Amino acid sequence: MLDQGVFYFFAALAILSAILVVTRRNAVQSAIFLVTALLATAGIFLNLNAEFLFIVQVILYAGGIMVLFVFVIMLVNLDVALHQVQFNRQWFVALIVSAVLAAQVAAAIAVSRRTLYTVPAAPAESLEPNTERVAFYLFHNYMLPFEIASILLLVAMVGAVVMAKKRV
Amino acid sequence: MTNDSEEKQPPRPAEAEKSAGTPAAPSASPFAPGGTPSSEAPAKPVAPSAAAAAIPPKPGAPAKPPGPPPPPKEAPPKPAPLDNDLVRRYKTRFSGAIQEALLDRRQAILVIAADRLLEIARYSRDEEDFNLLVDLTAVDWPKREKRFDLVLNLYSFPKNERLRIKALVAENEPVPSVESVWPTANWLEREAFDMFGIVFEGHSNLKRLLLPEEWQGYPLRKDYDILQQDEAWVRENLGIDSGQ
Amino acid sequence: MAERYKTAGTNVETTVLGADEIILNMGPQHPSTHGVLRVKLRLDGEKVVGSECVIGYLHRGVEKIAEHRNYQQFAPYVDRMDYVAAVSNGLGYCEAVEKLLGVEAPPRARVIRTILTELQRIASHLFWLGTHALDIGALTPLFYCLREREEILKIFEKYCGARLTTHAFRIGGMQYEAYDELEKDVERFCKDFDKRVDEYEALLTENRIWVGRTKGIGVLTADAAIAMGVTGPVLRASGVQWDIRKAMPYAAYDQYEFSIPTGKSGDTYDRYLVRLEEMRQSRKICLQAIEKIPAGPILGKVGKVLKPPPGEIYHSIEGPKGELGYYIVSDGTTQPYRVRIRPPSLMNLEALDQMIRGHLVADVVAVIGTLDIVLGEVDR
Amino acid sequence: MNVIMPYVLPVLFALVIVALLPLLAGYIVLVERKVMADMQVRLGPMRVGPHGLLQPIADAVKLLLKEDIIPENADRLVFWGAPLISVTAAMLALAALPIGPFFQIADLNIGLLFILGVSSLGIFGIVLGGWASNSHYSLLGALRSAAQLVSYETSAGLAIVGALLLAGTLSTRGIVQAQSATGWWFIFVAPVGFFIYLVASIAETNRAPFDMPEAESELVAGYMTEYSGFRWALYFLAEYTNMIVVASIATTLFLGGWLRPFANTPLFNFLDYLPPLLMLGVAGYCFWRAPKQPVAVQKMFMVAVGLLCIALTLALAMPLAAPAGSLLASSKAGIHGAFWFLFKVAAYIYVFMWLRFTFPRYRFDQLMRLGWQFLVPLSIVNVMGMGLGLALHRQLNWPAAPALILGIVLTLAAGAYLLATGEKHEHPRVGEEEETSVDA
Repeated sequence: MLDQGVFYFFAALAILSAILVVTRRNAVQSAIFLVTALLATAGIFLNLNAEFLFIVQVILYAGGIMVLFVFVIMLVNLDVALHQVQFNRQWFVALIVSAVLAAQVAAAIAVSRRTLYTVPAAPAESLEPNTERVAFYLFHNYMLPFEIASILLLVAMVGAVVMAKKRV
Repeated sequence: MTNDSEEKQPPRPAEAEKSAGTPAAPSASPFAPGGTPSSEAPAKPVAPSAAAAAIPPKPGAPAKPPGPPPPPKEAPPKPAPLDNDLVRRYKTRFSGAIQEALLDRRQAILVIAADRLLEIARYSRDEEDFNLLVDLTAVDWPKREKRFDLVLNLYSFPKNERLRIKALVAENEPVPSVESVWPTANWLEREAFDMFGIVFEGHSNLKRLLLPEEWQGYPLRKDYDILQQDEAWVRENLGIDSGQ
Repeated sequence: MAERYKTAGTNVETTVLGADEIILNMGPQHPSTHGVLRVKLRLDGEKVVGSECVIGYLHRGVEKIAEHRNYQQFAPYVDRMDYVAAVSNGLGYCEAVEKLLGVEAPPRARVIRTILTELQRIASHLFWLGTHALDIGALTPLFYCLREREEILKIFEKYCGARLTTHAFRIGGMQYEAYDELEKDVERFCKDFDKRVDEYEALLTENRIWVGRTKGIGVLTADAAIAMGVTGPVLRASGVQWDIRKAMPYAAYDQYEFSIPTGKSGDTYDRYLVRLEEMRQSRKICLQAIEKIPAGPILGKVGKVLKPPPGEIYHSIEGPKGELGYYIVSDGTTQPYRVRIRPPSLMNLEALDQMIRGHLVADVVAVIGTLDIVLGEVDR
Repeated sequence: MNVIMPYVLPVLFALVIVALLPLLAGYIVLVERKVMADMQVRLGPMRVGPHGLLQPIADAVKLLLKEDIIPENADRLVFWGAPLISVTAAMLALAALPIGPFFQIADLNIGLLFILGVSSLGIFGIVLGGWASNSHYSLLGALRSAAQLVSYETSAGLAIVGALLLAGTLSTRGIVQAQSATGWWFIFVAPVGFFIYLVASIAETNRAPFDMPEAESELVAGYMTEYSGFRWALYFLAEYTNMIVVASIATTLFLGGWLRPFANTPLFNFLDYLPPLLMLGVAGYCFWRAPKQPVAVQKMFMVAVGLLCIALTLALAMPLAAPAGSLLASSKAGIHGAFWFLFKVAAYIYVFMWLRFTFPRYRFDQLMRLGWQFLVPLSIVNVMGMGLGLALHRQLNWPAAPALILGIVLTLAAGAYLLATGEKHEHPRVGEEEETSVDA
């Protein structure tokens, strides 16, 4: 009961903020609502007892990436961007893409309908701390993909540094 | 010092203000304690010119308006013509430009033609080692034909002596800027412009230094009156005729 | 956004980031411009690419005032220029007028003048050290410095009743006889003072942060310093061993033994060390001077009405900030025809632009501090 | 009813914290001013209340009554909200901190990560506040602050990892229990980690010598320049709350949390009597000074403070005196734990103050260089050193002491190397910069 209430609250918050992100003209305000949307998602994670995911969402997305976003937005000249032609002329394309996406999600739900509702939810108290689970899977079962992803990120980072440097 | 200045002056070198300590000397030995009250006790003769003080003081150098008769004390300090090696060197180099060489209270003064100021300045720095422009200022003598004295106080580190160069400048007569010789003249000339309205030719940024840009008049001129400005302000801002 | 920033009193030329320059206005109401200095900085990011000083906010027309006062009346005004070192200002002015008159202060007066002026130099340097350290972020030295400065001000107060704008000297000597315990007070101060300077050094000299903030900052080579007309400790830190107290002794400096500290690289750290050492040397002079204060009159033979014969004089002393010169022209009346004051702070400040180029905004603060300017003197 | 019951105690605790925190922050400011005054041979606030004890109240009233200025061209919404974000983030972080074994709002199994994550959200308050003020000083201050926080969070996080390896859990309570079990506080096992965390936490809370964002001699007041009155007070509250938070983290992680010194050694049990005696001493001093106060109100206030201390003494002493096994005796762990925890937090904050009044301020680039070129590499090496020590101990069954000491020694060697190479690159900046400026 309480769980559901919390879920709907966060879900509504996330959707509302997401809408505001794309409708605000002021980029900084958009960024703020994006942070809100991310935090609301984090709240849903917490509601699902996925504490580790919750905190990763907060630290990485809200605390790390969005700070950089805001940083950059503050530095660029917003007034110029405000008068420029935006991409929202392509609403027709966007509509098609979102319709396709919605159809996909609906199909996925329809296909997995049976399994989705038959698996009983585990009682929250009996779950072992999921931080350990995440670590176990990352460093055990999915070691190789994890390392590949790490190297990919490293390459991206080095590339960014090289590109950002004015003179070598 | 008034009493002994007469007897001490002849043996003293022409450029006054001299001491044994060259700038490079580390902590010089203690000077002779208090026997001679004059500050330039251990003077060393760099350019001795016995003639300097022997010549009777000329009354009233052109730079001075006729003052009241000197007080009845014995031999007050007075400007006197100067002729020593330094002056001779200057005179041979810039024959016509050195209008006068004076010694006033044991300080050497060269009066020069304003239009050759830059040349003389460069020579002073490069050949005579007057590498520090201590000060640049002006004095206003409104009754004179060329109303301003432009005064440059120079100092030479190697020689440890001072020299004052004066150029007589008329109102609205442009003077060559010495900024290229001594960069410090930048602000000093701006200040002279600010206070006296002397225009320096070739100055990189000649605008008022201390007073606001919109200031009217040049305050250190003798005929400047703050009342004009005050009344103008009162008229403009308060709409009445006089503030004073 | 550019438009928004313009209205906020600053001026963004195009954007904030990138190669474009920002104009940052520092002062006249900035906590570390030491009064009412205003510096317009052109910044590339946080790096200074150029600057312009706007001064004159404290201009009181001292030179003009002088032309309407007689010689004695003008003497108190000079105290208001470098209000951190009023005694030195007074000494310069009094000696200049004495030279103009052709009189000289009696030996006793000159020794006492030397003592007070050296104490004033210590006080001025202490104030500089405190505020300079504060600018760089060290809060505590300020209060230690003010504690010692207080001792000096107390001596001034005992001597002439005033602490800051003392008007301690008169033309021809001094008005007041030294009070009985002057020697004792000075000695007591000097006895403690050496340890106190060590204390400041313990806080700063070896401190990594302090060294990092001052070494290599605001470098002024000897040639550049001379070209910019810089004098005083700033010049000496650039390696020029020149001190008017030695080069052209005045007051009673020729009787005492002291050395002229110099720096090597002419950076902020050297200027700091030079001034610290100067305080020690001043203490040494004070100790020598109180050993033997000659007896005799304190006021020379000057009349009540001063009428210097026509002529002119340039006399300068080694003020705490540099060469403090007075160029006085007399027309033979009781009022000076023209008094020109050569303020050391003005010329030292002129070198600021050169010193801060290529540095960061934080260094600007450090360099302004290290120049030891007093706006009262810059603007007069 | 069952749904609500588990929330009652945490909400109560939260209320207590939120209610007390502003007062606490005010008194930390007072203590700071007093400590500063003491180090600077002065007296500090003496006027409001005896020895300035009521100064925080006066300051709070002053701040509340001040005009609330919003700059004309500011982004009003963001300007209004930014301080709230700051203060909320700071306070939220307190939720997972165990102030004593009983007094804790929530014992999350990701406790430490929660604190780090939530407190890192405080950056938004600073950045948005600086941006919304529409002033160069604010913007520069905000940017500096954000860059600084992001940089030092990295090394702080890595420093924490060292201790986490030892504890094997992220739960704050579990960390303290791990220290209780071994009897060794982690500061002795992971000293390098503690040092890194100390430095990084000073930088994270924007305290001197890293108080770049608000370097008052350069940027006036950094991101807070345009703020006034109550909004400004909120930023201030956030700053001091953050101080409490980092001090609490350090206490929990490295200083044994609520544990008494030598908690496992019965020989040192007499230390249990220290807290009540300390309080009694303070009370005695208050009563002794009370008659000497000049004004009647001040006398009364002094007596009140004394009585408060007496009450605390009783609270601390009763569990000791009560017979073993009674309810009162079992509350000893909670009450004394809270005392020791707060005591350690206070000591940690005192170190902050001490450093602030001793050191000059770093320049921004020096601070960044210190962060990225010294602290981050060192903390990475530290993690590796700790890992090596623990691997030797746990996998190869070395005795704990030599294994961990080996790790620490290796870390220190790396640190010395970093320092030595860093020294070489310390001063070439001016020349370099001039070169580039010619290019540009």
